[in-house]
Amino acid sequence: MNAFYNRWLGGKKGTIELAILAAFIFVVLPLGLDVFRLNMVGKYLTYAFAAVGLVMVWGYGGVLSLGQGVFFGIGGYCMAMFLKLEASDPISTAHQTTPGIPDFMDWNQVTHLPLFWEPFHSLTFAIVAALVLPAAFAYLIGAAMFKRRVGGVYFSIITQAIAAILTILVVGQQGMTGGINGITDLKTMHGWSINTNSAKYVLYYVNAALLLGSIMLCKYVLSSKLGRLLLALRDKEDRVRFSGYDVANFKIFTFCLGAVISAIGGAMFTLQVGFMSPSFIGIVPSIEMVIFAAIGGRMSLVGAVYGTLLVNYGKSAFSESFPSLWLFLMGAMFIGVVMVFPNGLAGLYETYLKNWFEKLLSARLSVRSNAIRGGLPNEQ
Amino acid sequence: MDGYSLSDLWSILVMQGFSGLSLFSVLLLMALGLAVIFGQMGVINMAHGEFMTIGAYTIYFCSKIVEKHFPEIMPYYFIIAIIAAFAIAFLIGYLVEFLMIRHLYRRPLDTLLATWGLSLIMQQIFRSLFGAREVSATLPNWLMGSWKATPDIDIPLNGLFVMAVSIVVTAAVIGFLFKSSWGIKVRATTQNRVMAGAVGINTKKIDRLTFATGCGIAGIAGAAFTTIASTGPTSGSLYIVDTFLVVVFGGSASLLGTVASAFSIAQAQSILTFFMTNAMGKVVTLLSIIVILMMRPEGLFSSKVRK
Amino acid sequence: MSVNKTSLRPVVRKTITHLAAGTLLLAAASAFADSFPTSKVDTTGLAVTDKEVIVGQLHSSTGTMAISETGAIEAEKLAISQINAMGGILGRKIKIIQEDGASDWPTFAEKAKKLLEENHVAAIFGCWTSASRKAVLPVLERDNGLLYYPTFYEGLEQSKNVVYTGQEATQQVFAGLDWVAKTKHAKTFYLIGSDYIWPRTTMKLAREYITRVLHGTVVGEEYAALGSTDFGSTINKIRLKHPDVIYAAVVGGSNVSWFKQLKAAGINGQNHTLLTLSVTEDEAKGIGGPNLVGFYSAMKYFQSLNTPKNQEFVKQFKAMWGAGAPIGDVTQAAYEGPWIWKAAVEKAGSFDTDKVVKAEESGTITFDAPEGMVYLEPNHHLKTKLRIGEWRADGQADIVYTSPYIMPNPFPKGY
Amino acid sequence: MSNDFALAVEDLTVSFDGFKAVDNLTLYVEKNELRVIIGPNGAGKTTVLDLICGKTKATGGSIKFNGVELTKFPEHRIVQAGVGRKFQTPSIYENLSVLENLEISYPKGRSVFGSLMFERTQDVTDRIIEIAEMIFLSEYLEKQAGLLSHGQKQWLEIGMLLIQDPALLMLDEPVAGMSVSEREKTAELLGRISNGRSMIVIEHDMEFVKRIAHKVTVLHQGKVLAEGNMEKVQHDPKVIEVYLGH
Repeated sequence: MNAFYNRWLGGKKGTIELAILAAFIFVVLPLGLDVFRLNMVGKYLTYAFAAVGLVMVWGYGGVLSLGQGVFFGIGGYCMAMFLKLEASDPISTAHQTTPGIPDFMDWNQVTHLPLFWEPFHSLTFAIVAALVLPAAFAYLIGAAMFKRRVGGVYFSIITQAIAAILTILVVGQQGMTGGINGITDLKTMHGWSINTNSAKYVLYYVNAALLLGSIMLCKYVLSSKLGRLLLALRDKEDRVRFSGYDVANFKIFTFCLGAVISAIGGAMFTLQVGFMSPSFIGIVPSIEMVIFAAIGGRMSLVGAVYGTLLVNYGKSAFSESFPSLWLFLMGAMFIGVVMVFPNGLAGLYETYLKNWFEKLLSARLSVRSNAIRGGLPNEQ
Repeated sequence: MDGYSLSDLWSILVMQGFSGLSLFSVLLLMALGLAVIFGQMGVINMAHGEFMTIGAYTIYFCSKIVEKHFPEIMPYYFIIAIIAAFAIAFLIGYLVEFLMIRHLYRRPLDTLLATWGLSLIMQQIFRSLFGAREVSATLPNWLMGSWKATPDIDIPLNGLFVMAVSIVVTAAVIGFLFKSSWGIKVRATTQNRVMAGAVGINTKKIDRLTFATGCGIAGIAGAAFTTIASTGPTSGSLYIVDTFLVVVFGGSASLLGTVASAFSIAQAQSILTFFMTNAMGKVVTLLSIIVILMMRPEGLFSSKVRK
Repeated sequence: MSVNKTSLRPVVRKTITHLAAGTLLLAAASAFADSFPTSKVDTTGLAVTDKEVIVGQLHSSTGTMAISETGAIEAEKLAISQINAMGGILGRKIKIIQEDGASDWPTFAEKAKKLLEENHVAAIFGCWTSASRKAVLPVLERDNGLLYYPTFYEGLEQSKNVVYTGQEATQQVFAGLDWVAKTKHAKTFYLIGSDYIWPRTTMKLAREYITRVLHGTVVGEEYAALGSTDFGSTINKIRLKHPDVIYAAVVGGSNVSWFKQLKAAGINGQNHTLLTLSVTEDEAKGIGGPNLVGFYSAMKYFQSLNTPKNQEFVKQFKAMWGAGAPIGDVTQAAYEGPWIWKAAVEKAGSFDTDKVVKAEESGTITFDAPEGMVYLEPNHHLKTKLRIGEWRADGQADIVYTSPYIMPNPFPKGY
Repeated sequence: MSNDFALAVEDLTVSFDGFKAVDNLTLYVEKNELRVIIGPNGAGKTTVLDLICGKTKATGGSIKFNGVELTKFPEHRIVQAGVGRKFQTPSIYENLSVLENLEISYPKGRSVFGSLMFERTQDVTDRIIEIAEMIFLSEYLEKQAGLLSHGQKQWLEIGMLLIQDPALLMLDEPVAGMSVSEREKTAELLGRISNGRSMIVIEHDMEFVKRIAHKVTVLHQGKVLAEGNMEKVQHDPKVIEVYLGH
């Protein structure tokens, strides 16, 4: 129990952080928003997966991936392929030249379901693929780059180029991928309609629970020796290497972990929004995910969630009333987080609110002794 | 390829060769400014494309003024406008270095993010100033059309022009970097900032000039591009990935590498798109670059240095 | 479109205090509204009051598509302001809530959902790309909303919740090919398009039609990545094949590069026949008139159309949006949206979606548009003519051919 | 024959763009020997350590450690084979505590999943405390390493190597920047830890060298100029010339 408290929740500080976040997304938001707005928040929370992944990869792993959208996209496409096949049963596609295949294939003169689509008839396979494919792809990229000590800006540029290539590929192979339109018109999952209001609530809560679970998983990883090794790596990579560690493996692991977490977000995105398109794979969404993490604080897992919500709320609010101002603001955020407040919301909290907040807490929680001290110091 | 006469094939070969060369000059021109900034200063300028757009809009703006007020200089204005494109991009680059970049040296990832933000802001400024629609500058007649080398071979004049511009600019950059005192100072600063400062080089000034020059070259590139492509608020962002790949593929610190990499990428892409579909040609080219970069992360040209 | 006779009858009861001349029309309108009480014209909780009906406008005003969608936004606003000036619909003024799809498909879906579920708009005028329409479609069908979609598109779709005021592919393709085969004696065709669903579908139709009906040959078919600006290799392939006709559907920024590079390669209206499906006056402005001279576009509408109705429309459009604004095919089709909706609502005597749809499917809705009379067919598409325009250096086209009316056929058999 | 030595370096060469930083170097270190390498700046001393620990890849030659060829190994394998190396400037994790610095260096849980599962058991804690005492830092276990004095940082780095119990320990200028009393303690420390393992130390301070060295190798321009005990080397005319020449 103690180990769970210290490692999965992150001790007292971490538990409070998580509890507040959980209260916010499990109670406050569903109570305060109608189902339409809640579904929107649910969509934003799927981006938060990518931001959490980036906190691990960029904040702790020290490598900036500008291709996070690739993994988000793979996760989303795996789910979309399953849902599309279910939506393309021979009866509802009877008017097509080839009934029983997805509509976009029919439009593109494809007459057989491509082989790699076949296994996606199974939900289990789709879910496994949504997790394993991004991990495998991340492993491939990571192994190729980190084993050769490619890091820093080279890594960023190459991951960005990969995002660009994949977009061109998906758009170009539209008979198999749906092209620029993406895979649309998804309806049911094993006969359960994903579009009803009750489904929206269910999916929202599943999504929120998965998000919290992912954050806890990251906390567990960070509280282990591996977490301290990541910090050590950012400080003195050579020392770690000459202490007998295969440094590349740790970076690959972190990169894969970030990829898998992003992919969960992508799969949940497809379920909640009802379609998937290449516009989430490309350069722009990938770099926007970076700004979510940066605004939250690049070293703060819960911050990433708040950052994502804040930026997206701003985007939605501004694009309704001042669409032209939004790009200025977005640009200013990028410049601001590197020049003015490099630690994002988490940094602002640490500097301005923390003392006040802790006083408040210690008054409330003074009954509980802080006897837990003496375990692992969890300050980061 | 049966069914075609030998002369047909010959003229296609010539024109295909030319279109590869012309793509080469396009890539080179785009990458040159970036190579100066990234190679010499280690700064990642994601707003590079937007500096190109500045150049393109300058041409558009000049062409409108000339068309309206001085139609008699229409045939010559383009040359002046290119110089104006350089000057404006240079000035804005100078300003950007002063306000932003100089605070971010040694933090390349942060520069990357900040300049991305800058590019968003610049795009919106373009949109507010020139509208969301794409525009086209009115070009002098001598730039349009083609030169009929033989009855079967048409060589595009704008391609020749872009090629000429990129040769001139490349020569100028290499000349400045290796022959002028500014170039020596730039290279000294690149190699050892502290030492350069100690021997009395004003490294801050050198940085600012280098950055501004890189931006200015981007401006020229953008200007030259108006002869082959359109100008819109976001046209610059189309080029950014290609441009970075050219520079990284060439080995970031080597201008010669940039030239070689632009040449090989252009030829590969040009040939592949002739035999495959356009999209697949591009994918295969980019993918080969990535694979080669993974095997040889330091790029085509780079030297082993004792650390 | 005439104002109802009853509206001219002086009405006193409600408007006794409003004596200014300008309010007369309003007074008349509210009288009109009296005969259509809100409880009757809106039984599904739409945003309809006694004085007002709210509609949504959903286009991209930012992002890459803003370039194309601006004209549609402007035309819809013009139509709505004209309808309002005439007294509105069923005596109610139209109020617009404009949302920005930001060139991003999920944003379109999200905003459509917002318009329908939060604002309860009676109709949406919007979308431009097929991708955005595909994203919005499930939302429309679930919430039973109405969309008026202005772009010429690939067809293969017919939703009861959408009225397609642009042409579907068969309307744009077949008559144009007939014309070029006949007047230019064309036998060989080179097809080139941007790589996405619309050009692909269009070219599929074209290929079938060329080989089966025209007994011609397709000597090349090629798709360029969206946004690509290098056409050198493509142009060389075209030269090698010597086609009688270059048949093009390249879009966006690529379009500009495509035409500039054609011109630079010495391919122009004098020595080649090029028929494009993707150049309207909007694109012509970006491409530059001199680069287009002598090439042909197949569209249902050109700004230069010489009819009093169109000249009046052009005048009004320029008065509202400035003399520089070009009017392309999609802009005109977008202008038709609010008018078709008005006609359908008035026929139904209700704003209820189901009743409006029923009216639309009755086959009796028509509109005397700038392009000429258009007929809304039960399959939600318009029966229109096709025109071939030959481009001039000033960015306008001379109409060289007008087809008879063409029935919309979104699901062509055998293609 | 090289099997008798702990470390056998033979014909080792590395060149950077034609410049031979280490040129056909041959060097043998016996078990339990403490070898000191001296030489003027640029002689290639640090490069030799870099080559042995794998930081720099050799152009030619062989490095055998207890009979195992190291030149083809990646760095972490060389460490795992029992070679520890301290860098010239203290290389510790400034943001972590002394305890965490030592813990990270503890030779368990070196794989990704091993490190995820790693628990701080009693054995680990005992070992950390033992080492901390040895390097005079037992009172500073909770202190952030970045706040230690320069000398303490040097000790910490040595401690981080000791906790791995390497069979060959290589130290690059271990007393640089230390006060006189710290040097004393360090010399004593080195004496203690050289028991049961081979050591290579690079040092400039001749007094210190005299105190600790079993055998001295003088490098010059990437080659061995002289080798032997301190007495012999100090009187070698070639060595005198090289040192005076600089």
